[in-house]
Amino acid sequence: MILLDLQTAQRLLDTLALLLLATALGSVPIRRMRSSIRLLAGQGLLLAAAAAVVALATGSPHAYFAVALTVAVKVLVVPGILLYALREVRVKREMEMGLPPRPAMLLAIGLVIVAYYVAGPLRTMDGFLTRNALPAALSMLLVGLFTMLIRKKALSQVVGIVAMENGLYLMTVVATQGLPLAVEMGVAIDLAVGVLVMGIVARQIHRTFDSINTDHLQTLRG
Amino acid sequence: MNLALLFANLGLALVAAPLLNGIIKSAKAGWQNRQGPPILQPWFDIWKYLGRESVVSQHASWIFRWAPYLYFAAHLAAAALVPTLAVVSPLSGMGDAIVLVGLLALARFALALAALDTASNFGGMGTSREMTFAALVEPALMIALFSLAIPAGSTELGALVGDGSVSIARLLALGALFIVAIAETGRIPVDNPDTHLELTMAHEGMLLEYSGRPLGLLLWGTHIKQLVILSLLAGPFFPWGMARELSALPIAVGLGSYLLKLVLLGLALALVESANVKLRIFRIPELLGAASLLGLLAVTSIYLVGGLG
Amino acid sequence: MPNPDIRLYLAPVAIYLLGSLLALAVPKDRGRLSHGTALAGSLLGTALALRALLEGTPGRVASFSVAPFATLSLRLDPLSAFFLLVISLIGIAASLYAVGYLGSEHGSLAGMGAAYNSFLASMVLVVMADSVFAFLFAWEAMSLVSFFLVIQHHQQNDVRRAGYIYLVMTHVSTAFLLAGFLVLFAAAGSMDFGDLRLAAARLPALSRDVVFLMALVAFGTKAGVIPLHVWLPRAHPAAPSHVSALMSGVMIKVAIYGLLRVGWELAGPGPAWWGALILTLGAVSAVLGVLYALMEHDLKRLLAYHSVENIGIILMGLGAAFLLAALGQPVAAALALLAGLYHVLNHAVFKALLFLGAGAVQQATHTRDLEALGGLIHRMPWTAATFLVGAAAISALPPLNGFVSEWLTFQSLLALTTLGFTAGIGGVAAAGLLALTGGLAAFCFVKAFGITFLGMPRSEKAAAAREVALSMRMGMAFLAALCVVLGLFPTLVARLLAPVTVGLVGVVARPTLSLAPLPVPAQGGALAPLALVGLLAALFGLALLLGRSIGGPRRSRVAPPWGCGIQLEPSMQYSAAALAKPIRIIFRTLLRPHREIERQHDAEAAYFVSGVRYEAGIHPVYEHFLYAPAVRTLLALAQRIRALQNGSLRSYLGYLCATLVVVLLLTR
Amino acid sequence: MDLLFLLTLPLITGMACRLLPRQSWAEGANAAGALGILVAGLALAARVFGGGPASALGELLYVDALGALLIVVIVVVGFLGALYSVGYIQRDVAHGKVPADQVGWYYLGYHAFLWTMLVAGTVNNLGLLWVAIEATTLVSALLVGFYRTRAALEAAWKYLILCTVGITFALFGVLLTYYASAQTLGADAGLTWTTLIAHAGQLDPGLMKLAFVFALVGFGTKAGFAPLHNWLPDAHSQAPSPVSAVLSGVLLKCGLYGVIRFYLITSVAVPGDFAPNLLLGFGLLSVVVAVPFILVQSDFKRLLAYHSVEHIGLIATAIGLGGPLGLYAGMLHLFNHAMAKALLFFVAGNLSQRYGTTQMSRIRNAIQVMPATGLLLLLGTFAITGVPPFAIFVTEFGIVGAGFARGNPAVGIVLIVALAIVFAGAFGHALEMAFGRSTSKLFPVLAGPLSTIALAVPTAFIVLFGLYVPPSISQAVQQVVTMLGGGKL
Repeated sequence: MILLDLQTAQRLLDTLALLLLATALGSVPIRRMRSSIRLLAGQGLLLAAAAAVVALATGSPHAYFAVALTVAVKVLVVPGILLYALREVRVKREMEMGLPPRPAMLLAIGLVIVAYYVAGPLRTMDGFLTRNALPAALSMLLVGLFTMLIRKKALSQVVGIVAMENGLYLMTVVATQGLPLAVEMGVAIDLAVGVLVMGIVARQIHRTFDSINTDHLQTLRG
Repeated sequence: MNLALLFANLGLALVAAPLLNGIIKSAKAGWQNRQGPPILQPWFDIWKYLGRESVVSQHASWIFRWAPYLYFAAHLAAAALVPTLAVVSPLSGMGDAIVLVGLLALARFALALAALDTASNFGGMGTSREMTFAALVEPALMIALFSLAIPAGSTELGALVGDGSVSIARLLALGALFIVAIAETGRIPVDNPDTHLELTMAHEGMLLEYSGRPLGLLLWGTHIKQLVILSLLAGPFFPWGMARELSALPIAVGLGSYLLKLVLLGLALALVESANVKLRIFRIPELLGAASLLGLLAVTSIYLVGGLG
Repeated sequence: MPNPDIRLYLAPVAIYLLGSLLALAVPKDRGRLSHGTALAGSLLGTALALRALLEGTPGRVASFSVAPFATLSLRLDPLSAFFLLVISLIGIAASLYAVGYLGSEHGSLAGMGAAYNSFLASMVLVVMADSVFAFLFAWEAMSLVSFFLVIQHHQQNDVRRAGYIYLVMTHVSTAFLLAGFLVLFAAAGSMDFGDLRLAAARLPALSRDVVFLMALVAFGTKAGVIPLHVWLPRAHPAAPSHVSALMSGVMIKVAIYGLLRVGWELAGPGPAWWGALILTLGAVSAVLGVLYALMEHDLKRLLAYHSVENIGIILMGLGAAFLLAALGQPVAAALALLAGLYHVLNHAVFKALLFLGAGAVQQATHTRDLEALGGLIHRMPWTAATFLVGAAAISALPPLNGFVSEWLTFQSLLALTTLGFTAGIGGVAAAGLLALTGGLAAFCFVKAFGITFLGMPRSEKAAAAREVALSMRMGMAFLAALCVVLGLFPTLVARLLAPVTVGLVGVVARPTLSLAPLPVPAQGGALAPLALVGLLAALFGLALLLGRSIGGPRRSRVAPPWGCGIQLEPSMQYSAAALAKPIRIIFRTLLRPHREIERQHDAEAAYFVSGVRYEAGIHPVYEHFLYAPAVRTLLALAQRIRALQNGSLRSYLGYLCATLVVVLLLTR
Repeated sequence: MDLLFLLTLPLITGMACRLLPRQSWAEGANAAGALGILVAGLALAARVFGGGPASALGELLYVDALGALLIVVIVVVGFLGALYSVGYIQRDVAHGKVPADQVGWYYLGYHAFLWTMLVAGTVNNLGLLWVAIEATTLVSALLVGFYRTRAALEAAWKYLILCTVGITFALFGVLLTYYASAQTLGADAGLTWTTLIAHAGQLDPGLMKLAFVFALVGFGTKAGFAPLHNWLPDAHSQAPSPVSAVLSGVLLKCGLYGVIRFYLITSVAVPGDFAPNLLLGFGLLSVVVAVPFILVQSDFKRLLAYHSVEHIGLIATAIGLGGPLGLYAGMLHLFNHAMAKALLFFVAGNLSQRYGTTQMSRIRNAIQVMPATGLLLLLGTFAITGVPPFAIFVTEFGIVGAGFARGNPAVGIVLIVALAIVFAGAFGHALEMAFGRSTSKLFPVLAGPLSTIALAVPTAFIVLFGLYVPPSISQAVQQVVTMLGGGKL
């Protein structure tokens, strides 16, 4: 049952991609951890919307399932866990920045330009991967990485990784409507184990160092 | 190789070398307004020493004992090499100018070791100075010899003898070889053959521990070396009168002219000795360097001016 | 070919390798077994080399594929055979000597025996290598095993340092060699020397120049050409003496082989400037090498610097050969090659002899410091006599072998003078420098022999010295005899070298060397050492006769030497430093000597000097101005780059981000 | 069948080691399991090299020559590491560095780590390849942090974050590839390697370029290409030595394996020198960047880690250069380096336990303190720096030669210079450690028979392959070369 014609879907997805791009950029100057986690949830919502557009346009049950999963994981579970962790470790709410907001923002915009420069000219117009979708996904990856490297707290780095994965997710949703089943399962397991392992190591670090400021992790040099 | 010439050379060296030294000494004395020793005095000395008892350092070894013989033999061999009466070397085919230099080095090496053998510190001092001068003389000597060898294309001693024509190159080479001759014969301004003062002596320092027969042989050998060096000047630069064929008359003329040239060169040496003072030891390298430079200039002028006769 | 079984030519290498295994398998062996095996290998190698040179060489001996692109090919041509001869001859003496010498070494000799045998094997393999891979393989193996021999006494800091500098310099030089080889390989598409030779002929001149320069740096380093020599005076003395003999006598000659093989046979002989460059380097190395030797008071370091000098002399001959070949004078080039290669053999013989002698002195006195030696001729007559032969030979005194090769070198330089002004002046200047070198070398060995063996012993240790073991004396006597034989029978060596010069320039060198005086005066200067010795002996007899007939029977008595009236003490003797002092002053601009005198005054009466500390030496110019700045710069740069790994995860993420961005931008 | 056996055995072994109640039983299970894995892996490789690619579970698992080469490296180094672990962990327990109850976990982690790598080498799907490689990070991070010291945890954290971020980019590359294949081949083609390589020519070059860049940076982080290598010295130096050996000898090659898979598709899909030049660039940069860190270094295991960067760079350079010579030398180098590095890390393990430190300034006179280890230290150093008669000399010679042979002498010269300086650095450190006088306090260390095997086998390989590469091995390498597009040598 197709409820949306392709052209409308494309226009909607294009808009959503731009909005996602805006949230990614918006996360750069944010100083409060809580706000940046909320922004992540907002990104999740936009991703869910994108998934919904795809679902309406294709009508496949798989796609509807994806919408539900997105809402659950990207909007509720992951931000929830992060907020929980934020309370648990009782760190200062303010994030220490390695770079003042203004130049950081300029650099982030530079990264977006790079993304457009590289991915813009590719022939991707057929299907749901609209003109802005691929560059937006790429930008989200790069900007996510960028937020990791300007922030000092271990938790904010995890936030960055999640932001990067949101970029990947956008790509998955609009370009390929998901991965082959085996791969999708593998990726999911990896993600789960990854979170687990990071949690284990972070806990041990917290126990040993009494801090998760990564600037304390600088004894191994040269 | 020519046996007759060889024996002539050997005989001349044995007999005339001490005489030549006597002449030089007399001439020096004359120029200094002294009445010098008789011309035969070197001969008398050698004769006397050969019969005297020899005193040997208690630290010395067989090197001390045999070095004088080798010194004497090597110089005598060198004397056999140089062309004297005729324009060929008596030992042509057996050795050349480089061999001549080698023989002189061999003799010096033997004497230097003998001087160290006694444990006397005068020996060490003499060795140190003599070997230093020798090292600086050798390039000058070799370059000068090369400048003579280039036109002939050969280091054969007979080939170095020119036809007596005068050229820039020859004059420069003569200058170089003359300085070498002064140094090699141990004369002022390089060394002083008459002194036994530790501040000044080089060659004599090495002889200091010798007495008796070995000393006699060493003196004799030194005289022969002087003769060899002067013959090396006489032949290539003043070839007039040298026999170009081996028959009686030219040889006789050669003998006469050879003896005359020796006396004249000896007088020149004496003149230089009388007119100069001994150089400070560390000025000597400059003099010897000048000799090398003269030799190189001689070579240059061969190529630029167009050769010597 | 007259050799039905070419595999026989592999036998020396096989025997050496067997010796290595034996040494490891029988760790209790005190060197007899392993060095006995090495002796057998060397004897066989000598026989095979002589046979190959006299009866014709077998060509390709073996080929073994390590990997599809890496083939170990071996070949014996006249040039290889000649160097095989050099290696094997010295191998005989060093192995013989080692049997007695190693008796005093502490600890297990298994490693030493294995390394020693492998060292000989690797050198043989280098000269037989016929492919790039084989050459580099053997070349590096040679450096590696000799390194292990050098650091035998590794507890001493300076030994380790010597080993480090040695191996690093030779490895870096191998890198140059590798580059040179690969330039040829790129053109040939094959690693076989035969193919490289063909390809080199088609290469543009610039490429061949590159190959030549790379080879020159590489082999120059190994040979110890100034200023690439700094490892040599450290490493050679650090090794046990029979190894020093091999390193100084043979290994650096293997570099000369390499220069001829690569610079001449594969890529050359090249334009005239190659020869001029070699000649210049040779002259510089010869003069500076002997000057530094004169400044040394460590017997083995002194000998090591003489290796630098003699490599210089060899290179003067070879440089003249390159030059003459480039200027179209094959006959004269053959003569110059003969001169250089003859000196290769000669230097191998007398330098090995001298190092063995130094080892004997060290074993007997436990010191190498000249200032602590003296008077050994009375206690070690055999060592003294053989050392004297070596000293006279290296000082180029007739009628020993050093004189013959220097004579040939002078003749080659004279041949240059027929080729116009530049070559002529260069030749004469080189001859002058060669003469200077000869004079200084004679001085240096008067010092080395005189201070070590003559006079009074300058220390207790020297006074208590005893003559060394029989096998050591045999090793030295063998080499001393060779010095004489090679000096008296030059025609023999010329005959052995005839196929070598034919292989490289196509003609046989015909210097007027003879055993008997020639009936006709020769055109280019002639040398008949045997006749000359006859004459010298006759005149020596004449001197005896004259003395006796004029003076009667010999009379002598023994007395203390004249000491100006005071009792002579050993410390009053002229010291090695004092002996060489005039040279230090005359050449001070080159040598940059320094001196420090510190007087301690008596506490109560300041007039009295209670002690004097005197320190003198020469500034290590190359280390100071060439190597130290280079190393400093490199290390400073490294430190700066190391700051990149600053421990900050955010920096690392930044690198990741930047890398990605850069690569992405490159993608478009 | 052997393929499935190979993939289940590590899991069984690991679980057995964890569950068996006694330490000695766990050690026995570990050794026996490792031997089984070795035999199964070699048998599989022999089958592949003898009779062409093997597959199982439909087309899910697929092993071709390249995969077989990786499997050989995994099982050989894995086996040696397992043997070496026994004595090593016993001594760690004896010295109080590791609580006795953690030993089972160690072996479980070790075999799980092997398993993830074996999976990476056998899957026929680029997506699953990604999953497996990401899994190697997760498992090995725990092993890196095994000692729970500050430094170990720091290393583990950096390793985890850097590799996760890197691998995220690789996933983006996988997605792009998937999109490209879906566009032209239809959604069914998916990410199956055999399909992709067969139709690589039809894929959109622009997309594949981008995909390759992301895969290269992503898997390259894992492979340790400079300047993405920063996690590597930390992780290698802090992990237990047998794990370091596997990290360096094998894990990096798994990352490289990922790169090569994408490289093969891309070099077909994108005409021209795009992909080779990128690999060449990263390879050269890695070699060059490693140099100063080797030249000036204080920690032995970090030194070895930078050697890994250098050698991965060499292999990448070889592949980038291409041609039969470069590829042959590069692929053989992959194995040679694994052997030499395993040997050196085991040596480092012996030294660090004897001297109680990995600081090189405190390790002296090893040649007399522990003669065999000291000798192997020198031997390994000469081997890793490419001195004959050791194996790496042969392959480095080939790689540098390939630079000249492929008309790229500048590459060859850069390599020659870098390798020469590397030698000066590495040899200097080894010389000081092996000789001199020792003043440090020494800990008692007893070498067991298993450690002896672990040290002897790689030594034998690096000596043997330096003197003679048997034709069967040569032929196997040649098959890989053919797969990578190089002709017959």
